[in-house]
Amino acid sequence: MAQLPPPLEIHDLTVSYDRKPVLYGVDAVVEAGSLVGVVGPNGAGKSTLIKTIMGIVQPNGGWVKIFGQPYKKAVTRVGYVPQRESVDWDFPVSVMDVVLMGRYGHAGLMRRVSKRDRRIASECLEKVNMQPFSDRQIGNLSGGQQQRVFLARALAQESDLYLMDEPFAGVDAATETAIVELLRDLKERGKTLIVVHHDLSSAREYFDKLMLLNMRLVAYGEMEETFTPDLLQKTYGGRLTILSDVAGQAAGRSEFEQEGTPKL
Amino acid sequence: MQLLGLGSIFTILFFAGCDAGDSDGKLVVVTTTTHVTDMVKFVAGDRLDVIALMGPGVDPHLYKPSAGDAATLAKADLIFFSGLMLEGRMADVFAKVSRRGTKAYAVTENVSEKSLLEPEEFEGHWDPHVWFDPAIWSKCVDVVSDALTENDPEGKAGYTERAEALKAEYLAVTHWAQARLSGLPEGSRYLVTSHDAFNYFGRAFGLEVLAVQGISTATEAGLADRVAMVDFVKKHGVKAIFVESSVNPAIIEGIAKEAGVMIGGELFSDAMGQPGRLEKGPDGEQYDIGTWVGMMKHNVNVIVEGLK
Amino acid sequence: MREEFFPTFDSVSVFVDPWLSGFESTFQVVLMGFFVCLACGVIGNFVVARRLALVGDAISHSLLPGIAIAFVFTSSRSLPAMLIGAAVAGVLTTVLIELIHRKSRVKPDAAIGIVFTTLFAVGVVVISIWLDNVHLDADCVLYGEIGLVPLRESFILSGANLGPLPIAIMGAVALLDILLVIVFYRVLLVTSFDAGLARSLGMPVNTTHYGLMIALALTIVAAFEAVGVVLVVAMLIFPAVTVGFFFERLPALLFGVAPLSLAYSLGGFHLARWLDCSIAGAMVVTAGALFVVAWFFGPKGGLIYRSRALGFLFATSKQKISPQIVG
Amino acid sequence: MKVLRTIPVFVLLVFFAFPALVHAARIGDVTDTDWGEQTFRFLSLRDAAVRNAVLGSVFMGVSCGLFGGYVVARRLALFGDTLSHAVLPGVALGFLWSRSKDPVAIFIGATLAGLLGTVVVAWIRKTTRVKEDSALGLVLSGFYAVGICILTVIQQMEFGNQSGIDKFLFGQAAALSSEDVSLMGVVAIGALMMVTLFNKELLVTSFDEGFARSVGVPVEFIRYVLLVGLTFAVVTSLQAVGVVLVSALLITPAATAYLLTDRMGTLLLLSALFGVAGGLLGSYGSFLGNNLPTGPFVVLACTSFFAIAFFCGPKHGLASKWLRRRNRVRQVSLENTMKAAYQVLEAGDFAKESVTVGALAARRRTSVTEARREADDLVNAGFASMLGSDDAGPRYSQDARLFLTPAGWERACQIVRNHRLWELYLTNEVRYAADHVHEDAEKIEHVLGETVVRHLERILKDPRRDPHGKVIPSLEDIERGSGLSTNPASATGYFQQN
Repeated sequence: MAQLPPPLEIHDLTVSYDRKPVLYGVDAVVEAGSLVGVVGPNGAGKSTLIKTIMGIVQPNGGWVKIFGQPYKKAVTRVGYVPQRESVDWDFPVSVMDVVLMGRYGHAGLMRRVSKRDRRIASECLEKVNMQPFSDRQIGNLSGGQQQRVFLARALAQESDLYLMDEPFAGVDAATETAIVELLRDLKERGKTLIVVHHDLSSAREYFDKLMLLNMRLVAYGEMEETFTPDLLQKTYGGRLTILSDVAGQAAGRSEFEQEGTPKL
Repeated sequence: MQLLGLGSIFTILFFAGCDAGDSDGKLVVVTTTTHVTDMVKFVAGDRLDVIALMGPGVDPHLYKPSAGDAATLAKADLIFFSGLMLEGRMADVFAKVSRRGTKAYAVTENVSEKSLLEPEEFEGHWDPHVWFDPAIWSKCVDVVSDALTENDPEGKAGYTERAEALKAEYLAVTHWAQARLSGLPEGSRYLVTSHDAFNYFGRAFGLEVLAVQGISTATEAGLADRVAMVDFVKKHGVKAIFVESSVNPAIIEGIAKEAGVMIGGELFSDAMGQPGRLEKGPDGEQYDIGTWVGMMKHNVNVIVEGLK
Repeated sequence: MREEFFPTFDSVSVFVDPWLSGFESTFQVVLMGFFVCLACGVIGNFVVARRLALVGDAISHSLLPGIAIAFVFTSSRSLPAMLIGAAVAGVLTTVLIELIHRKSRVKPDAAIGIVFTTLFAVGVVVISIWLDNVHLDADCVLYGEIGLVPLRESFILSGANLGPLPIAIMGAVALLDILLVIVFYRVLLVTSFDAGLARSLGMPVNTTHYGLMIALALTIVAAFEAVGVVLVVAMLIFPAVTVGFFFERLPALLFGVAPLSLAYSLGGFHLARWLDCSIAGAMVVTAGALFVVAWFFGPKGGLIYRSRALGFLFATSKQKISPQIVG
Repeated sequence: MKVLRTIPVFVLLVFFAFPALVHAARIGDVTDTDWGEQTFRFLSLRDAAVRNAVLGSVFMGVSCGLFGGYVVARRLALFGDTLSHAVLPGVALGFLWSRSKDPVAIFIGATLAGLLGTVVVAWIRKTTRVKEDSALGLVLSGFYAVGICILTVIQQMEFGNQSGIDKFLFGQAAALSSEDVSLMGVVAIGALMMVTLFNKELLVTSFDEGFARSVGVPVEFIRYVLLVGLTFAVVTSLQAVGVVLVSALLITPAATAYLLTDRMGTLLLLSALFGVAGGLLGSYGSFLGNNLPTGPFVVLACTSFFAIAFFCGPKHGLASKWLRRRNRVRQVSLENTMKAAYQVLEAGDFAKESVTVGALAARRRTSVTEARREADDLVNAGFASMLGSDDAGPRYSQDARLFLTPAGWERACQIVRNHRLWELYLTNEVRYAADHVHEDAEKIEHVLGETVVRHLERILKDPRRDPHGKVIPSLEDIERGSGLSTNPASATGYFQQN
């Protein structure tokens, strides 16, 4: 019996901006139903990895396959949560409009949004507790609420593979908990999630698997195998002096995000 | 070299006072508009080289000097320009020209203010389109010949002679034009154009001039003006209206269509045609539309043919 | 009369003759070009950073009511009156733009559009109603021409002729802009790139904004008077953008403007000599050519450096991730 | 308030425009017009010029309004202005090619140059980090300079008829011909089709390009559909109505709509509406008198809509914002006075039912005059009644007695309750020191909603006392006041705590 192709397969992926390599020879296969955290120092290529998977950035070498197909063919099976700063929040759209955008991949081009699409969108808003805000202009929301809207949009895509770029950045504690619950829930339903995360200390609680990235793929695997002082040291290089502490206990704040090369 | 030890920037600035100048000693004469060029070239004859900045068909409002023009101006000995702000900022610069060895003359500088048209509200801002009035334009010839004589006394006889000849020719054209235009019936002496360049022409030859827009190129026509013009044309039975070479003809075309009259043809307003190109008038006479005489004949013929 | 569009290229007549047989005027034109590029370029860095790149073009339209109203008051087309009118209208334009985009959600570019179209319309209406018999528009009463600079009135200081006055004025304007930038460097830097931070540091954000806009308006109007529109509008944008392909930090950007200005001025002059066309136009064309060179070969974000493969044709705007200027 | 100047200027113009000034030969100077007659004539659509202007306004309003919505939202507002300069080399080359002012050659040249400019803008945006406005500026000035260079070359060549070519392409609103109008109609229909066909795609690409790509929207294709459509719309409008009017119609109606709505659909609709209305109003205005240029009048009509929205828009208008802020300030001040009254009563163990203005002033730490003013405000708002002198001077006010009405009592209890609940929440749950919580509670007491208060009660398990040991007024306390007569002279001591 032919095995189902994995949700995400990356082979020898190399990307560079301005002749500076950002990702180099990344190889990975993500199995269905994984909840993967992508961590690494600033400028390690985390966002670039997501963008390359989605074909927004063209790789210089290597390839990406999604459910055994190139991205263009698997578009409807991928949900995307971009970084919050990537859009103009003054844009004249309501919360509902944004969530409905998640249905566009299904509605097909040139077709109108159906009643069913609306119902699904409003259910997704319900799931992130944003139903009461559905008529608000998106600029009138707090950072956490904006992030929830993006999540609801991704939910509305009803995808099998979710790519999330820093969904926890700049959100309040309540939203953070809500997002984690949502991630778990999606995983339970057999979805695959790849989440770029900047806070090493919470990564251990939130994810099952970890992808340690610093231009090259340092390690990828189950949390116990990857969340080791050794590998973290390798990922973050010499920048982290109190590394063993961080690895030892998942709590506490890490300050290394302040350091590092300017973000690309 | 007239340098004193001032700031270093200024030192370099004026390091050069010593242009080589023209070796053959001939005066370099530069002219601006086509009308002035035509006049100066005729008066100067073969004695001097006259370099024109604006070629045929170049609108003085919109002219921009090229690098070559700038170089020409830099070595000019005499500059003749039209004046009365026709050349805009450039006239302003010429009027104040202060470089050693360059003299600038506005050909209209001796025209008496009384003979000039000026708006009632604003004194001293005369209508610059004086070349359409042969009487005024003849006076400008004297400015040219006097200026040339002053700078090249040896050529005096020739300049005076050619200036007189030119004035005679202007007079002849004036008589011819008056005769042509007097053939028009009294009730149809209306010259309708897009912008207000023909006031002197109207005054000199007894035509009522009406334009949709004012003199300034910054104005725009209004809807009411357009409709009023259509009414006017219909009411007075104007047979033809005219477009100008330097203005977008759309509005005149629209008015002609609505009023059911024809477009009489294109008139030369701020620039003349290409020198050497001959045109045949209805009476079989040939004239060069690159000269003032030819330009006047062209305009008069177009107007008379349209309105009669 | 000219027949061919591209004259034959003769390096002696293009490069050598202007300096041998007309050194003074050549030098003055090139120097004027340099000063204008420098003044506009220095201030243009901030204009580009604040997304107001088209403010120069906006002012070129919106000063019409200024000169019209100045004429109504003075009944004169003399340069000082026109300059004052234009300067007032220029400052009004920039202040209105700031006001609209700060007091409402309208973005700066739309604010520019609203302000300049409105002011221009006011100007046309004023002229159409009251001044239609006077030949009055910015082209004929205000805009200068770089080729005529050597003929302009002299600047005479204690008896010594120091060359054309406009050069001295433009030099002073350039110097003043540079001084302003040096003195207020920190404030300008922080307010341009992070107004929130500036406020928290207790910097006078509003004053700086309006001050910069006023300096901008005055520089632009002075430059219009000296060399006309084409060069000024372009020089507010080209140096800043071109330098951005080589440097990413503000001081470097500011220093990069000087050599570029020299290149534009010299290159443009000789290009104009060859093609025998407008000098200001040729300077901008030179700037355009240098921009294209930087676009391809610039070490910071140039196409060649961007990717070894020809991936750039498929890449997207999402790639330009790093901020224009890392403060 | 220099922004105000645009409006008076407009108003002034409208007022002073009509007494036509006299000089010679302009048609407007030799004809008389009359308001009423002209209005009738405009409405009768008797003149072809008026018909063209009306139809043209409708078509241009629709197409520029629709395109404008996206253009403004995408920060491409100056696209129209850019194209109007960028077409110059095309115009010059069209002239060179045809060797005459052939409208067709010049139009083709202009369109090609416009398209090239558009492509260069898109390219710069795609391959560099140069911002939209700078990209537009580069194309505007670069192309324009090329055009100027070609023109200076042309002016030396032997054509004899090149005068005015740089203005030749640009029409004016009053010169609209029926051909122009039909062309505009085609463009308007095209714009309508584009918006209905690609509604979703345009919305999602404009808002979030990365996401659009991720759901498989052909982002590049949509971008070019928009830009090419826009180019065509701008170039056709340019030759019909001129530079400035095109720029204004593209920006101002859309920006006006942007101030009034938060939804793209409504924005497009409003924008088209404002465009049409501005066109009609401007044409009508310029028809009323002589020498009133049509295009600029349309621009000014659009701007006056914008100014109205800018100042009086219900949501984002300056005046509305100011009013809202003032109401807020007033409400907070009323609430603070009521709270002070409550606290005075509380300090007297609720033995009395009235508060003297003097006591209020002491509590609020203000002058008696100020306290009297605040008390009067309360009375005017119906939250209290006053017994005592009508003379507002401090000497008389000192002893004037203030009675809270049931509504005032209820509100006072609520405010105090909010304040104390919040203090308790901060100390018990967030673990602030008890002496640090007052400031915070001072602000939040005015904005805590019903649901939050219920939530706090649940978390804090219906507390009775705040961290400072004071009683938190309960629902019963509030009800205690509701059955009262408002007669200040009646019983005593009914607020007494048991």
